[in-house]
Amino acid sequence: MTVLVQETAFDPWEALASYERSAPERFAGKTGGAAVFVGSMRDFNQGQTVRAMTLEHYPGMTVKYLEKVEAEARARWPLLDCLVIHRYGPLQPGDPIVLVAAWAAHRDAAFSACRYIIDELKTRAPFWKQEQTAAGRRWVTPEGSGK
Amino acid sequence: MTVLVQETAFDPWEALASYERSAPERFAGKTGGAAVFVGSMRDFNQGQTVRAMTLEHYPGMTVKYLEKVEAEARARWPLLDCLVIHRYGPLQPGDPIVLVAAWAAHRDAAFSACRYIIDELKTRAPFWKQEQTAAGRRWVTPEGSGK
Amino acid sequence: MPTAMPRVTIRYFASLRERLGRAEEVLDLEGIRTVAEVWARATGEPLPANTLVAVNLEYADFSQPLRDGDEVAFFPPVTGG
Amino acid sequence: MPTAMPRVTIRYFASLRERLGRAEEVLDLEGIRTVAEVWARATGEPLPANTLVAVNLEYADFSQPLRDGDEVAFFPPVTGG
Repeated sequence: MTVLVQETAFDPWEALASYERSAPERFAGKTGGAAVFVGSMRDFNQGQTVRAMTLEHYPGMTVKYLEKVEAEARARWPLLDCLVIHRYGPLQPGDPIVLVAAWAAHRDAAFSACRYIIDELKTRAPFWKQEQTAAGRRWVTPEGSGK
Repeated sequence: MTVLVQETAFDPWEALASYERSAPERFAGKTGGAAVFVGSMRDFNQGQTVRAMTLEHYPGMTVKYLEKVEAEARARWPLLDCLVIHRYGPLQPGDPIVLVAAWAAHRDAAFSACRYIIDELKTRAPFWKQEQTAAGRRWVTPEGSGK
Repeated sequence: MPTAMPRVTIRYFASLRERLGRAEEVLDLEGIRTVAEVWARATGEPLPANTLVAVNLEYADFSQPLRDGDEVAFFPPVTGG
Repeated sequence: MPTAMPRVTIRYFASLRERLGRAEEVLDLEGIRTVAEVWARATGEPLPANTLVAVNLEYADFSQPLRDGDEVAFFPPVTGG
């Protein structure tokens, strides 16, 4: 169970491959299903072209909050493992922002846990997006960045 | 939108990376979310150790059926792309069996489409698992292989 | 010159294929019309519960009428994924 | 010797930080006790709708009483992920 909040860019598929390789005994033969969500930066939002983005966060609280959500997911569904990665700082269009992965013996647990973690993260984890458009900088509001 | 039904083993994360690389203009900047499910072969099922598995399918109908499900998903949710890969033939514990990926501008569409495709695949796509255990070969029943 | 007898190809999969001991056969449609009648004539057995059928690679009903050249497939509940 | 005045550290994030023009300050708890009172004393402003608050890195209510050394953070609705 790993939570990473980092300024460094990451490749989601390489991160998943390397996480599975790091502890093959946790996965091989036991995992019936892995559910993954990758959220990336779009070059448009609320009808405007977005050139760049800065993600502010509350250092200390973000990791603590994501670990709490992950523990809640583990309590609700039988999971083999979870991985959560979230960027902060400057981002370019196309950059992966967040990765949530849940491994389980059965697919329903993997799917439900992955969805639970990303939904809680989106509505409660202390991150704030500021977009750079032709009209200047603007803070993203939950209505526009949500589903 | 790609459906592959193949005997060859595949690495799901490498398949996703290479699929995204193959058509970067479809993804970069437009994708807000990618939802992925990877189903793998477990080394146990219904209380017994499983040594190996053979996946029988109905050639011709499997691809046709999966393309129909993918078209239904595209009609129901605004998707940028989908990728479905399914193995058949002999499998070893730990082998990925199925990959379903859905890319969309928004996470709800990606998640819902991914879940819809794997659920329809599990309940209607003409594949049949036969397991090899210490007690011999047995056909898997939907109750045991389901969720 | 008499016209050729209409025929269908029948395919069986997985446990059904193993139990019947054959994967494929060709059946004359003489005096029969529907999927259910094809099953009865070809196997002489009652239909196992939950058996699924596809005609020309698409799911079908047992009441579906068949035509010359159709491919009818019978199989148990699926377990892929 | 008088005991030191109990104090809290206040942090502001994102649009709230920009609007108030500061990221962090320290406030004496003299005559005030709750999160809501800290906001009022520190900013002199009405609370913007939907403002969230965390005490010591955990979500809290505006009625929560504070103690010496607590860290109180005010921020707008989150937009991560």
